[in-house]
Amino acid sequence: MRDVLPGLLVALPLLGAALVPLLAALSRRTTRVPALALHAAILAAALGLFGSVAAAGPIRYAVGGWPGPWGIELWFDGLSTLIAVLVAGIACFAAFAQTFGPGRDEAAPASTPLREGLLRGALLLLVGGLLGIVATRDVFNLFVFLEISSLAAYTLVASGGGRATVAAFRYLLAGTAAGSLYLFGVGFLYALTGTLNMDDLAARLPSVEADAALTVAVVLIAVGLSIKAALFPLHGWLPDTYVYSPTPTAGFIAAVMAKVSAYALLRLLGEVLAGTAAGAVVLDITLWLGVAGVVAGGILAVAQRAITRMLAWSSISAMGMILIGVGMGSALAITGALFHMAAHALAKGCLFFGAGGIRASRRGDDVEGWAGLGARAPWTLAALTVAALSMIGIPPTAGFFSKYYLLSASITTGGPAGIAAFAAIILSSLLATVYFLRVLEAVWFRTPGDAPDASGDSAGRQPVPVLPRPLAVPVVALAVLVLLTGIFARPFERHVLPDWESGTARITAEAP
Amino acid sequence: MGTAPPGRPPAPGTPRVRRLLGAAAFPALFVGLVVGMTQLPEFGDPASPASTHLSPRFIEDAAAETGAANMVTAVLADYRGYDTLGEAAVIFAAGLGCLVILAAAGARPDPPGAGMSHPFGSVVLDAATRILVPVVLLFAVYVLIHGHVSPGGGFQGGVLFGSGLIMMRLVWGPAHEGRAHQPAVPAFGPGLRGSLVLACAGILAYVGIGLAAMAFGGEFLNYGTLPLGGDPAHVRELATLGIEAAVFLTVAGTVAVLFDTISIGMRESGAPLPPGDGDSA
Amino acid sequence: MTIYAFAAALFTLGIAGMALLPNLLRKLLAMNVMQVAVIVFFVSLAFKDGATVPILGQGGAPRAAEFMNPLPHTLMLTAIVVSVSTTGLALGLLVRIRSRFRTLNEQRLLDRLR
Amino acid sequence: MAEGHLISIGLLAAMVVSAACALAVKDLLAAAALFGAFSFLTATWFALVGAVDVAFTEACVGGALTTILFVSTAFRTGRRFD
Repeated sequence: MRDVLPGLLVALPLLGAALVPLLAALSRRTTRVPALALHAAILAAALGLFGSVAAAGPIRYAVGGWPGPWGIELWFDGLSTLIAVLVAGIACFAAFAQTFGPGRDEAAPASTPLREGLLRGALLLLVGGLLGIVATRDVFNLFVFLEISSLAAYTLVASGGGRATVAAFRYLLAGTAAGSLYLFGVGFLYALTGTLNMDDLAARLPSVEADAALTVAVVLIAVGLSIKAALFPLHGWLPDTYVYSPTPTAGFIAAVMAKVSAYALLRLLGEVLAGTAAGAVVLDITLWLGVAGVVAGGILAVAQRAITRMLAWSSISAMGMILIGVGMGSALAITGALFHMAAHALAKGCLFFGAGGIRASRRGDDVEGWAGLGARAPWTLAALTVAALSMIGIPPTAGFFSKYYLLSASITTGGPAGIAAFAAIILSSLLATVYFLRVLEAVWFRTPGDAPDASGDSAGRQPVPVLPRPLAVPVVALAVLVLLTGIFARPFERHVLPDWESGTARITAEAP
Repeated sequence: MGTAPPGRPPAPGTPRVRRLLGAAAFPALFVGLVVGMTQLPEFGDPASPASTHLSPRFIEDAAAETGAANMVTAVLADYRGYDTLGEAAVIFAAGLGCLVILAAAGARPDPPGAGMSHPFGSVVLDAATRILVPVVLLFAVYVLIHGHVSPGGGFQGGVLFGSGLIMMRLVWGPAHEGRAHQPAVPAFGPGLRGSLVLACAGILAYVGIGLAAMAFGGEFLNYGTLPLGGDPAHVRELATLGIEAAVFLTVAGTVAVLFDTISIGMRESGAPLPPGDGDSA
Repeated sequence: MTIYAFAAALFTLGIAGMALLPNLLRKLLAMNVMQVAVIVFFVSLAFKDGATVPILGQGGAPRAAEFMNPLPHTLMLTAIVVSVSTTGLALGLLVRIRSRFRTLNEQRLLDRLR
Repeated sequence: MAEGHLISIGLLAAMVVSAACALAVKDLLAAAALFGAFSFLTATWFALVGAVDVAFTEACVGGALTTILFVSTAFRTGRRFD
């Protein structure tokens, strides 16, 4: 299996991305079953790789049979398989929501089997792009898959119609600028080393003497990927994109899209460019920007009235937290960053599926609209509460452990940076408490009396469910996963940590 | 939008501040880039890392290893065939996107005469197109097949083929309403659905070749393992032609989709656009 | 070096245009200029004095010094495709925005969304 | 080095100028046409430095396809906007 799964993992989504629209175009029938089957198969491949890597060590896979640095290599270790499982798993929920849910604003155009097939194809393409980024060991190939995922994401965002189109256009401008900056940086690296393979780069970079050129390269790459990862001053595209996307898209994009870019940043800055002087400086800057992002994102989240927009700003805060971990760079900090990626992806996916669904069932997007919902739909709201508690960082949810790791890492890092990181993480929890408790209080302790309630009880019509079932299933499942990830935090740590240590050790050993 | 989310409007820009910031940032970007560039190897230096590290193998061994005299084709389709699959997926994504955004909304086409959708109806143009289009289409196929030994390949051929389709649409109107406007000219070329099918088939063929290589025990896209007979370089040459053809299909289909949706397209209302601001001139 | 500086100039021109021009269609033109700049940069990395185009002619075994570096050329073929794809999708969005909001001016668009 | 590449530098300068003009000119249709010119200059430069494949592709894509798409969008959305 070890020699087949890597190929399948990257091939299946692209296969599906063409197959599903083809079926939709030819048969004019619904493509629900093949799309869901493909998502399940991709998740199975990702899980299989995860297990295989955990059992028998990392896998290097030469696509086309050409070994690196001549061909393109894929590289699977604890880190990449973890993110792959996360992407493939949440994609399954998004596909489920996309398939069965209404999940679309009324402004969006009417749905036809062909259009649904195209949207399913776009989701598969997005998954394929993200998995490609996660798997690749080649800096140019990373660019190609970055663009695949971006184009698919623009499509899915724009499918909401109306304001979503404008959000998608702004996202496209930011994303393309980011891609070009990154590619320019890759050009500098190629001019200096003559290679594109990450291992080869890491081995050849220490002997490069052109410091200024290397600095420019590192800065270009870091800025490009930071835009994609929504690092604080470069986050402009994020709020509108998350708020106006159709719900299945918003849930998926908010959960994993920026995180995969953060993963790429971690790979490049933390591993490949770590040996260079410029890389170290840029990592420091990343840390400080992360601190700024955590604080600014939290404060702006408190200032929002619309719940989805509040969640979007809280995502910016969370991305800052992840980049604090990346910036600190110690094994403990990386574990924290990864854990936060997982914890935040599960919790934020859950919250966006929930908030989008509640918005779509015409209860509005503000706290008043949510008043008293806890009594009407206890299970789904309990699930959303679990996710919110994880965002705040209450044990035993996953969010507690990620903050715990990051806090311990900031103590061991010490110095002004460590203190700032420590303070920012604590502050973010306080701010998250403020903005989530406001909602939770309304949900559980207020009556919907004065709230605009569109359920139509007074008119005697069928009450609209708080959350349609196609969205309730992902919400509850993700909340359960948030709890499970928190409870099984220790095995997780043991699985990922050794790989990272041996990885950095390998690279520092290869550097003379 | 019954559920228009309350809250602030999307990121109100303050143009003046942004302009001032920009005025400072962009010269800085330029200076930074140039300072970095002073330390790069000289333009044309044969001893630069880029020219000495990987490329000698691509230059000296490509013909023997892949059977392609055009080294760019060898690297594109074989050594870095996975990139090329990604490239095909990128343009396919653009086609999907335009279909989702503009066409598949169950909308009606523009009324005739809007935008560029109306045929020109000139006899000279009509006659010239009748001669030119077959030449362009034929040349596209030549570019595809000859890409092994000369510049060209699936992508360029596909764009040319797509351009031929665009030419017909420009002169005779779009495929799906060609007959109505110009009864004398048979509507030729795939409609939107047909173009989409072409594009999907291309991607499927590409991934299919890659998966077939896996079925015969190789890595994904390792054409060398395909049982096509002959020496490995020859097998790789044949498979390369296969994937170039796949790219050709994808690109030709997508180009037609892009042109149809963007220039002819469909609108939600089916009504012509009322003039907007500054539209008077 | 002089050659590279032109790539830097085009890149700056493009990215500044994307940020500062008010019209969305113009922003896309600028975006294309920016992408072409990167392509110019890569292609200039492939140039070797005294070498010829990377296509094998008749004659004996090729030597590395005789041909341009084919790798950047390959990469840039892909980059060109990426740029046309992005432009195509962006133009699709643009047509849609124009038909819905009746303007392509960024400021007026933002005012209308308010 | 620079002396040996005078044609190259001249072409690059023309590219920068045409790009700047394409971004500055009032009429969007003219901007799209100037962008076509920019693409063809670029393709010529690629051919000059030995990147024939890239030149071919840039001519097909930048000079033809992208320009057609821009022109038809300008047609559809109106030519004069600011």
